[in-house]
Amino acid sequence: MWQIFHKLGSPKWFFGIASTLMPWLLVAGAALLMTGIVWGLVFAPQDYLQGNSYRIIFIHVPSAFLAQSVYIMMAVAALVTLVWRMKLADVFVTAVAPVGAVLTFLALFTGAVWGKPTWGTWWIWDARLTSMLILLFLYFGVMALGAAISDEKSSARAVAVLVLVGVVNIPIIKYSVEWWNTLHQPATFKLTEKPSMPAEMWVPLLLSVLGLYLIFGWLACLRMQTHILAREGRTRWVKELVQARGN
Amino acid sequence: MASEAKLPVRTPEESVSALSAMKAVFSRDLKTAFRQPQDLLNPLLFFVMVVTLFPLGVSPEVAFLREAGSGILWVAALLSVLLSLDHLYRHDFNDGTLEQLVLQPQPLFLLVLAKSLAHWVLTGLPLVMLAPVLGVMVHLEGNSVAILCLTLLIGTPVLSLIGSIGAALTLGLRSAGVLLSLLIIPLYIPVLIFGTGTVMAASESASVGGQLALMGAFLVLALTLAPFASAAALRISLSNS
Amino acid sequence: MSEPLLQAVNLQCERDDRILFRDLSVSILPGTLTRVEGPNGSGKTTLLRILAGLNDSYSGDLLWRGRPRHAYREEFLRNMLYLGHRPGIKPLLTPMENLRTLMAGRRYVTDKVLWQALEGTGLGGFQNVPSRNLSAGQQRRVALARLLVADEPLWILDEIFTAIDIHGVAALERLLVERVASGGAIVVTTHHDFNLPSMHRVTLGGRHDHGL
Amino acid sequence: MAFDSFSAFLAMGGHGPYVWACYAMFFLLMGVVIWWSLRQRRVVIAQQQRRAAPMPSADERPTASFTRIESSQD
Repeated sequence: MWQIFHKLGSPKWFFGIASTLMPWLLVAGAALLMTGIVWGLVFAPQDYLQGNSYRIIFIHVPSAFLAQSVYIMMAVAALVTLVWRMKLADVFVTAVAPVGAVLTFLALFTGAVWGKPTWGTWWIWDARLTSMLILLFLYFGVMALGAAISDEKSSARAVAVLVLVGVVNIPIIKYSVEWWNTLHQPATFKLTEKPSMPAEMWVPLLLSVLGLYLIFGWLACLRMQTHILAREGRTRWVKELVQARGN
Repeated sequence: MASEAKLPVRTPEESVSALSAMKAVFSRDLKTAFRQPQDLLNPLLFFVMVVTLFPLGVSPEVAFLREAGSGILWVAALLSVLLSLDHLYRHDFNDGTLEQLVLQPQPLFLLVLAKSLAHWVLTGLPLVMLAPVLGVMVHLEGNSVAILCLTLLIGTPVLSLIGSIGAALTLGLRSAGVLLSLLIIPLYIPVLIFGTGTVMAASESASVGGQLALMGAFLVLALTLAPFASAAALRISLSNS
Repeated sequence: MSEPLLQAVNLQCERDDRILFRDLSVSILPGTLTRVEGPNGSGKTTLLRILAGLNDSYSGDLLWRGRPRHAYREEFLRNMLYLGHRPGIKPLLTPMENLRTLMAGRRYVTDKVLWQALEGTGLGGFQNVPSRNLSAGQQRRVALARLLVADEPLWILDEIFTAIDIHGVAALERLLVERVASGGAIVVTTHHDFNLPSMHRVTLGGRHDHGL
Repeated sequence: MAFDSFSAFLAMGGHGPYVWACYAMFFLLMGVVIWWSLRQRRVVIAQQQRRAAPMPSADERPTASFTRIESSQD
């Protein structure tokens, strides 16, 4: 058991696996995402309430979905870092945070642009938008702390503590923002997810969510490999690998 | 070569109790703070000045101030706690007393808890005591002022406890002050929301028992979890120095 | 031969992409003095901080009396006294107050004993003067006063001779020798020429290469 | 096919600017992240290749002599 765990944690082993996995992730992810988007943009029927503006959903929902699950993944990795000191876990946290921040920003941006034709305003202090904004702040905090500590290992551990503190706070933040929202404005702008979304709409949506997940997986592998190369520069296998690339 | 004489190895039971170690940390922090009273006064002055900015900067109308007053006071209190956090561990770090604190044969999170409590007594508590005066100046009504003070009383220890994590994480970094705010402000949002929300509900003469209980729950959660996170963060920061 | 108090096994530490030392194994026995040597930047302070439990970014094992140290943290800390570069003295407090708080988390010592300890380091008459009015050497002496009342069998002392005058250095050396003779274990770093016949040496930098 | 013509597709029933702005931003930012990650990787590899040249070991580290450098000041 421990052997497997340590093997899983070995950067060299991961590097190899990632290298074989990455082309598949990229090709499958891009194919799924493009299928989902083209289907959603061109073939899916118009929404009878919102018209064509709803087509933003095919990127908005995947971004928002990933933005949140990336933070959860980071929190799991952070826990593994602090408890078992697995090398790969802390590489994951630092490598992936900027991607999470970009996805959160995209979710906010597409949400705002979607809001203009739907609600007539770019921004409302709606519970979902507000908690997404705070999630973006959390990502910024993680990135800022990571950048401020020069030593990679201490940086990773400090970031892990922060991510965990953040993840404990996320449900509290979400709950309090919702409560605050009901206090301040009665639910006039409630965007209800229509329970019966026709299959022509949710299938492409599902495809693009899956596609973006895979693309994220590819990006995560790529960025983790970069961080490993930077960090393990002294080991023989990295030296050989780097030399091989140079020639 | 090694001499045969041997010194007894002590067991941890031969140290003083954790409680008296906490007391020592607490009273030392109070003592040092009172030897430099200006540092104690600064957050309070900041608090008063930020509150003054709103009537001058937005509107001195009674209606606006009554509406926004609780929010203004809460934001000002939050900012002045934030301002004072940078000192929480920095002096101790620079003069080496923090190393000795970490090396005490005691559970570190309890010592950290004692430090956070001292920080609250030195910054949060004075803010709470000053709040009624400022509450009257922003035209809050009697009942609202009382509720405001109550929310501050429950909420400011949470600010100190959570802030201690940020202070420990940014220890010894360049531009730690700004970074600290970046890390901590998102975590302060729930306390702020419930603090002001409770006062608002009270001004609309709704019952606030539930909200106060929730704030109490925040406090309990912060008391139980934050010291562990701060202790872990302190160890990491010291490893890095 | 008595059992070692603290053992480091295959210790490795890298900082900012540089290996400070690797495969370092040290046993610290009661009744010995171990001097950690090496040029500036070779990791002496880092090694001492690792041994003291302040720095945990290392790989390898640390054993306290033959058992993993992290499982016996409080026992280890109770039996270890560390004095670092930074003396751990609050400038706003008097030497007496400083010494009292430094001891407070460890064991109960009467004020009378602490007073005498400060006198013993040459601070008689300064006990109740705010420490910020003392010189750098005097501030260090406040920290050193702990050595006069310490019951910890293991001392880890980083550059304790810094800023101490000649007489002070001689007296301090005598103190260390006596402590070793009575069974204490001491680890020191110092640039000052300090030699004991039975001294153990750990040399950093030079013996260990920087690459694989 | 939900649209009659290509221009109708571009117009999106009047919501074109919103929809296309979103998609443009999405692809732009994802592109930037991917480009940046690839570049970072190249930079790191180049860095490691340079570092593969051996550093002076501690033995051959130059010793400090602290002799003053004489430079004439007119």
